[in-house]
Amino acid sequence: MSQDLTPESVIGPGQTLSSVTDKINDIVVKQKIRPGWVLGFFISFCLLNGFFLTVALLFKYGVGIWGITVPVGWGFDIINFVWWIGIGHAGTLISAILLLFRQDWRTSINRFAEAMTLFAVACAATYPILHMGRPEVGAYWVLPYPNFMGMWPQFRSPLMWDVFAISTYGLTSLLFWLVGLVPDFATLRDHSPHLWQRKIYGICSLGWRGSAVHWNRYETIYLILAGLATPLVLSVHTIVSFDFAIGIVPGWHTTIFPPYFVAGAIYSGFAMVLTLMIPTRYFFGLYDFITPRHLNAMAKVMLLTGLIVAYGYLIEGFIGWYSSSEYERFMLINRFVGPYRYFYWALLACNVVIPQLLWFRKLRRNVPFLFLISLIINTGMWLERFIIIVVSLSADFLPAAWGMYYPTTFDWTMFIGTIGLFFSLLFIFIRVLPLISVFEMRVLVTEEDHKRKGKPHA
Amino acid sequence: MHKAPPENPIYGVIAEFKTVDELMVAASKVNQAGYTKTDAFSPFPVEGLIEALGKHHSKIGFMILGGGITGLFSAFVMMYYTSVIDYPINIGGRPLFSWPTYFPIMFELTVLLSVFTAVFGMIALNGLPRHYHPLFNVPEFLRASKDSFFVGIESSDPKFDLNQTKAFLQSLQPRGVHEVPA
Amino acid sequence: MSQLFGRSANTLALLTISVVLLLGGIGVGLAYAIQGSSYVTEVNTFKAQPVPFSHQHHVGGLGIDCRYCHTSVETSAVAGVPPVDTCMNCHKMMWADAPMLKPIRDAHKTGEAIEWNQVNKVPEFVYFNHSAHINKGVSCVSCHGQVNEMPLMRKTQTLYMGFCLDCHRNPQANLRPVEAVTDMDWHPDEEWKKKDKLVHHGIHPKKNFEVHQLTNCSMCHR
Amino acid sequence: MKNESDNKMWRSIEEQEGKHVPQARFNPFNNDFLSRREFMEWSSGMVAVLSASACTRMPQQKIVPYNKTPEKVVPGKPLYFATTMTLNGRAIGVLAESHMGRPTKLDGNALHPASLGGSDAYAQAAVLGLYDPDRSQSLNMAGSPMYWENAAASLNAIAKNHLARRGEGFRILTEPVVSPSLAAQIDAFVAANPAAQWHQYEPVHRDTEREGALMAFGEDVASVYAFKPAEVVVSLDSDFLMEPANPRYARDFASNRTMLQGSHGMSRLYSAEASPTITGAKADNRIVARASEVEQIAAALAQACGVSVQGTPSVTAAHKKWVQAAAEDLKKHEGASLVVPGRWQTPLVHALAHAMNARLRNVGKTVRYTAPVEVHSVAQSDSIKRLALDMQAGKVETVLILGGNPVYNAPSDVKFSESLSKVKNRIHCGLYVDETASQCNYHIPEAHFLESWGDARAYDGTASLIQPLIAPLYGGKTYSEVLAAFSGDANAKSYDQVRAYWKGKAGGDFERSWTRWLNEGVVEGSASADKRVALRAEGSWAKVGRAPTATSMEVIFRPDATMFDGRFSNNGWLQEMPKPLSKLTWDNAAFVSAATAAALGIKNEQVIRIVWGGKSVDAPVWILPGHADNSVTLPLGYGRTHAGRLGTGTGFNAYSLRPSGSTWSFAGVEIAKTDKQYRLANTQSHANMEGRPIVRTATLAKAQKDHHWTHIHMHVPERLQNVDVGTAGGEHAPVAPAQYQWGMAINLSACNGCNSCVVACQAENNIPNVGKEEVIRGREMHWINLDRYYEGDTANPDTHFQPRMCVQCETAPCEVVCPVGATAHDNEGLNNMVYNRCVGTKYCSNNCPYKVRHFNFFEYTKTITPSMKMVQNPDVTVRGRGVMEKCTYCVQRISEARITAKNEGRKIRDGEVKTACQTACPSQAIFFGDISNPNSLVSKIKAESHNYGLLEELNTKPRTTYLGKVTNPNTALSAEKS
Repeated sequence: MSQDLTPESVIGPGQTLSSVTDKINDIVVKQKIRPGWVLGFFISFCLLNGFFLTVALLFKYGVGIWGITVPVGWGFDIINFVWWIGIGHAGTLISAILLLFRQDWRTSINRFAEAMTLFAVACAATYPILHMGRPEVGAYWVLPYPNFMGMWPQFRSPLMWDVFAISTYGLTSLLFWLVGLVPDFATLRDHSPHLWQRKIYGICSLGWRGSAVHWNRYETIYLILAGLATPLVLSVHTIVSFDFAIGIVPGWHTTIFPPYFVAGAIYSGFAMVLTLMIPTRYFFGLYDFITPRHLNAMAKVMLLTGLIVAYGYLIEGFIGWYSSSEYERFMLINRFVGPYRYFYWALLACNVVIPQLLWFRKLRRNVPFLFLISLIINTGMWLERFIIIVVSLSADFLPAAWGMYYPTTFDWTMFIGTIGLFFSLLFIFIRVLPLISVFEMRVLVTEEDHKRKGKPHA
Repeated sequence: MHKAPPENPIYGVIAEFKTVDELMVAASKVNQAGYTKTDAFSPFPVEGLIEALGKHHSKIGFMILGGGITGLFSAFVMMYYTSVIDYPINIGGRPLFSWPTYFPIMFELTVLLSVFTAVFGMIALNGLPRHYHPLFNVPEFLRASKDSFFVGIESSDPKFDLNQTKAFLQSLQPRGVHEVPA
Repeated sequence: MSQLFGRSANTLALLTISVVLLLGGIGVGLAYAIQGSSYVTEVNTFKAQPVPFSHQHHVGGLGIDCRYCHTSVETSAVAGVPPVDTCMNCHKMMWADAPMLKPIRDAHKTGEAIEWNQVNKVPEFVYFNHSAHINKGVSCVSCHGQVNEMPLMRKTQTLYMGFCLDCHRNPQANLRPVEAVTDMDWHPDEEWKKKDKLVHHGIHPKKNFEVHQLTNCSMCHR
Repeated sequence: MKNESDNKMWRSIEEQEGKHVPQARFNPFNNDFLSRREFMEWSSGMVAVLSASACTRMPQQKIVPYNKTPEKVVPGKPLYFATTMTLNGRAIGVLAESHMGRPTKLDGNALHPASLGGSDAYAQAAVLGLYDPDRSQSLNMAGSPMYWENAAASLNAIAKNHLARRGEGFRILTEPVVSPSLAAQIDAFVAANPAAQWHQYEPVHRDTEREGALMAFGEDVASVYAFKPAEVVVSLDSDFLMEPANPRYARDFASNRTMLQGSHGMSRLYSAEASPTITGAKADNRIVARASEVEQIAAALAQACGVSVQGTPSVTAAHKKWVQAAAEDLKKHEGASLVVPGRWQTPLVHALAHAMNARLRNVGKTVRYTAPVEVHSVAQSDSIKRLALDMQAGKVETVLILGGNPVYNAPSDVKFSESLSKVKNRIHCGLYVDETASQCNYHIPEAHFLESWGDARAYDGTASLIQPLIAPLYGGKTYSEVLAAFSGDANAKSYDQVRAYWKGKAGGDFERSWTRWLNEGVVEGSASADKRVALRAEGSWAKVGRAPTATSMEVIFRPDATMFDGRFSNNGWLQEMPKPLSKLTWDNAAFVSAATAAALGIKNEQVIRIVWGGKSVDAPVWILPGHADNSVTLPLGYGRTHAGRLGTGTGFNAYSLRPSGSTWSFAGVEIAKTDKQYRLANTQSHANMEGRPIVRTATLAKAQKDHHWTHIHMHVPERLQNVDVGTAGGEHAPVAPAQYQWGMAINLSACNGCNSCVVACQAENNIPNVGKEEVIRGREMHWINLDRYYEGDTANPDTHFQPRMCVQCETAPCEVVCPVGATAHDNEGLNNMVYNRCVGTKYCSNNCPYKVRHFNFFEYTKTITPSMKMVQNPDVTVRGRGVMEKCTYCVQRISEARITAKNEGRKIRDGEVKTACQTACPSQAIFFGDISNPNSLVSKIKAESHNYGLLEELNTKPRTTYLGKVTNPNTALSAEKS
């Protein structure tokens, strides 16, 4: 059992069923809106409007407002898409895979992580549509519905796989999340101070009443969902990596991509969870629920996935040389000394060198440091996608066709805009939903106090 | 604790307990006593409670399997029909039936339909949404979603007799016993 | 009394769910219905014309051959809408002062062209070639319908891509002897029914292909 | 990085403020940045867009039939007419394609000697000029618009007034006239007004040729070269491959260097030049010599060939070796060799060339002499100078300027515009209200040659008729009609004028021959007869002057590769056409060698100031490998102030420095650095092949030894190494062979990078222009990228050209990745691109190893004016915003041919389908046809042992293959040439 592995507990001492319930629910139903929250929400909302403005321009003038060109047909759009999807992996991973591994420390962070996943996927999902030259038709021509043209999508294209992978992933995460919320809605229904709150949460709770029979079905499907989500989460980034691995471009066409993309996704995902978790923990004083052990565990996961990613870079280099294909070799040299070299060096620093500090237990305990390093890793992972997409395309087979890619203002506003979208959703979430799964905390509390009483669990 | 006039129809009787362990004991007692139309209510899932009540595990797993298989085959049929039968086109000199490229979507649809059956199956089998329920008539029942545990016996149970049943439940040293008006 | 919702709430909830699902279904159905409706396809909708020209009268009644007016149909991509001269060939003498034909006469005097409202049209990115079809025994009727029964010209087919594909996938049904293409009421005789029309017209039979050349993109799109 | 690009973006917005969008200068932010209403429109409108596109109603359209069908017109079928285009005192016969009465495409007339079917970029682009919305559209007299009748009347009045004084004070200024009928008319006019004078001027003149001929023969003759029989050609700073209106030379030159179908030998070209040209690029042994050194080299060569030249030419050691080798080669091939002097060189060089050709017994074999093609050839620099002086002196009361733009392009020292202002009646007839027109008080819009009747002589004197394909769009008049108006005949039609002239000339049945001439586009038997000329004793003229000082900076003037002398300034197709060597668009630049740039410490795009004799011009630098040191080339034809929306403000005006004396180059200019930068739009950033087998080259010797020299074994699995062309698709190809399998072969030995195919493709396929800003972003749309690679040292590198368009891979990587199947194969092996299905993911472009797909990042066509729409090819879809496009082997032509063939119940004949690029190519480098038929020409070509597929190691199985480039350098020299 996990609690034997580490002496520390996943929940602070002296918490009872009612105390956890109140502590978590009060954030939503009792606490006054803090100026900090208002400020944060306001900023993210402004950024969000920057996103809308860019999209308006995009529809008016076309994708030409971006820096993309021939040969570099994909730029920030796809970079951000992959980046967000990657971030969107941690949630499901934490709630599903760790559930299967019976990692009880997941309990206090899975709700939050799942929410983060959803919002990240929402951000990612905007790009596959908006990056098209003709989104007004592309948005539905990629769906296999019988039409008057007698035309169908072309299922050999990785982009079609994306369509299905992303939508499946989005829907699954959403349902997974909602199912987890139902019992907590019931709690809010029964214990909110105001009638209107109770009414609203009441509707959402679907009339959940904690019947043993219901709980039994609930548990069953929750476990099955976890079982399904686990291969799903691995498949999604595998398929995203196919967008490149299926391609013929040197720097794309490689078999290491699926594992290395998945690892990268988890890497960035956990980094993002930390980036968000640490401030939240601080602002809402959730020290008892998000204990040093959580941070430590997440740091370890990052260290591991980081090493896998580093291995990915290594193999890329090795195969590039071993293939003895001059195009592959040139691609490598171009990364190291080409026009975009600084980005590549920065990438190595952010993703490979600096994270090695996580080997030190002391630093893993150092919260500000963890926060900093999580930011660094997020940047690094973004750079990785930049290198893979832009640098590979900018110099491929025929030198006469080579060209540089320069992002424009609108590439940036679009990118920052999605960050705005992400945080706007997150701030709303923090205010209206319990950001820790209450009923699972109750399980934890009972287990804890069984442990204290030394009684075996019934 | 108020007393409902006997002529009023009754949904059942519930007894409230402080801890999981008490609940478990009570549940098995109720089961031994031969009550069948019983149920227990807790603020979080309790392992073994269902067995204690003498009820069976849910069979929803098979439905989900069915959903998954449907997804798998519908995906294959869709792709085969569109790209081989309905409108065959020469795409980059690749075979019309490029089965390896089918796998990703087949997998995704399998998962998707399984998830749908799982979630909506669970909701449906649990008879949700059910915003009105007699149990909510009992003010104390609110604690069921926080820190209290209940065992309930419905009036439709053949062995049910208001006074006897209440007495029986009292014998389990609950925090309290409440009638649930229908 | 701690009930948040009345007894009706349960039925209401189920009702809401089913209504939402129903509306979704209706929405999709509606989209198809509209796209297939004559409002969009303009099938069988009449259009006002400067002169109410009646194919029924000229083709059905007088038995004038299509090619008398649509001269380039056998040689060119476009069938060609006749110039005023063609009308005047006959209408110099007959109905020479019918008020209905005034626009024609005016046009003939002034040299101003007449603006007809187009009835059968494919989008500009579709390159339909009349001569190719006429010379391979595809009748006018297949796309334009029984014009000999049309007092005013109207569309009889959607002319959607789906419509074209149906025939391009299996032309047999729409093939005739070349000399019969403009025959409005031609009926296949026994021996023609038996014949393999594709071979007869030297269209490469489908069995030779996994992909039928007639369904290639480049057949219609450039 | 980011900032830079942002500046670009914002800059372009500011540029556009309050300005009308030029039709081909595309800029999306044409009006306000984003108004409130637009914001609403677009942010809320997406749903509407979606639902709208879900069920779309087609707009009601009108059918407007002819009232009376014109004869021969079959609706939907194009007609072809033979006519003639004139450029730089030469005529080229063209075949114009006309759709329902509007010409859409020009191609060479196979029956015309100057073309034989080929054409140059200028001819290809000329049709766009016809529809140019900036053409002069109103007849203008003393600043107010006017009807032709009244105008004619006042012109007549002026003429009468002069006639009274025998034409005193009346001057006519034309460009060299090659129209016999017009010349006759002018002569008649001058005869009637003996005191009137006729001046001729054109900035790209042939004065040096003329003087050279006078020097050598004592009379002016035109040299007509025959490159077919020439085994050894020495070019003394000549660019005969780019001879205006004469692609025939390129064709003949290429014809004995094909290395195809059993011809295993090839001619050898020696070239000595200062400013790189495509001729130099094709040379087997090229030396870089400063413009002033060429004369010395010519003298040395002449001496070596046995011409007695006085004085000792000073030639560098390296040049001496070249001279020796060339001389020996020339002598070895007496009668089959040729020395071609460049018109940029001194009369002496021309004279020496004549002498050498005479000594080498080439006259009558590889070169023949005829009477000058232009009527009354004159020394044009003097002619314009005299006119200017007379105007200055007030001797001129009326000047009639028929074409040309002297105010813009007259030599800088004659002060033309200043003198012009002293003239009372300044009458101008031209296509545009240009610099000259805007300084004249009378302007008459000229009829474009596609709108007018006329005639003109080709390089060999062959006359051909000009017939209109469309009535003048803007009521333009031809020169002869204007002249007629002077003599009081306002309603004269040049048709009658031309007919009358030729009626006199024609023997026998005039009507019959007239129709034949019109049909064939050539007046047969009109080629000028050979002229017997005797070489004057060398003693009298062959003296070589002193050697120039190697250190003083030389300036070189050349007609621009796309703008020529500036007359094409407002032609979008030519503006955006990358220049053959520099690959620049939309601007000219000061070309210098790398060494000189280093010495001066200047970089690309840095603005320098070239100062000479109190005048100066600022120009951005562009380093051109193979350029002579201590020299700077200033291309003419830019920096116009009244060109139109496109031309005005592009580049710098080199005429402002150009004197009338030494018009092509002179030493002693100062170059001052400035700290200004000027952004140039270059279409190819990387010229190094990185050692990849892209353009595969071999010397003739090697090619003869090893026939499979192009087959480079790369690391490819055995299974993938054979390119089994002919069956569309890979091993599992789902297609049985169709009736035809289309394929293309491009002979790199023949291609000279002249760009004709690029424009031809643009004209045929409605390819939009994108404008300078977009080109800088790398978004040019040309379906043919004419790649230019350098090999060897930058001082004098080998230059390779490679036309790169979609190679129609049989296992196309682009098709597999398209999510909506917008690009797919058809049974005849074409890689179809269905524009209306494309949703614009750009994945296909990313996955295309050849990068031949081009994307409509904006609605590029929205800037096309109504008149420009008329030039579009009705057989090709006009692409909208957000769709990918690429070469389709001119599928519209294939379809037409297939349908015609089917209707006639036969197969498509070999050679019946020609792609636009193939037709246009002057050197016949492109072959196209059915590769499933072993007897088709293209199959035979592809069977050549040195046929190879670009990037074939990727197993893309390209349908377009290349034939390796063979050069024939002199082994004696190739040693020290890297």
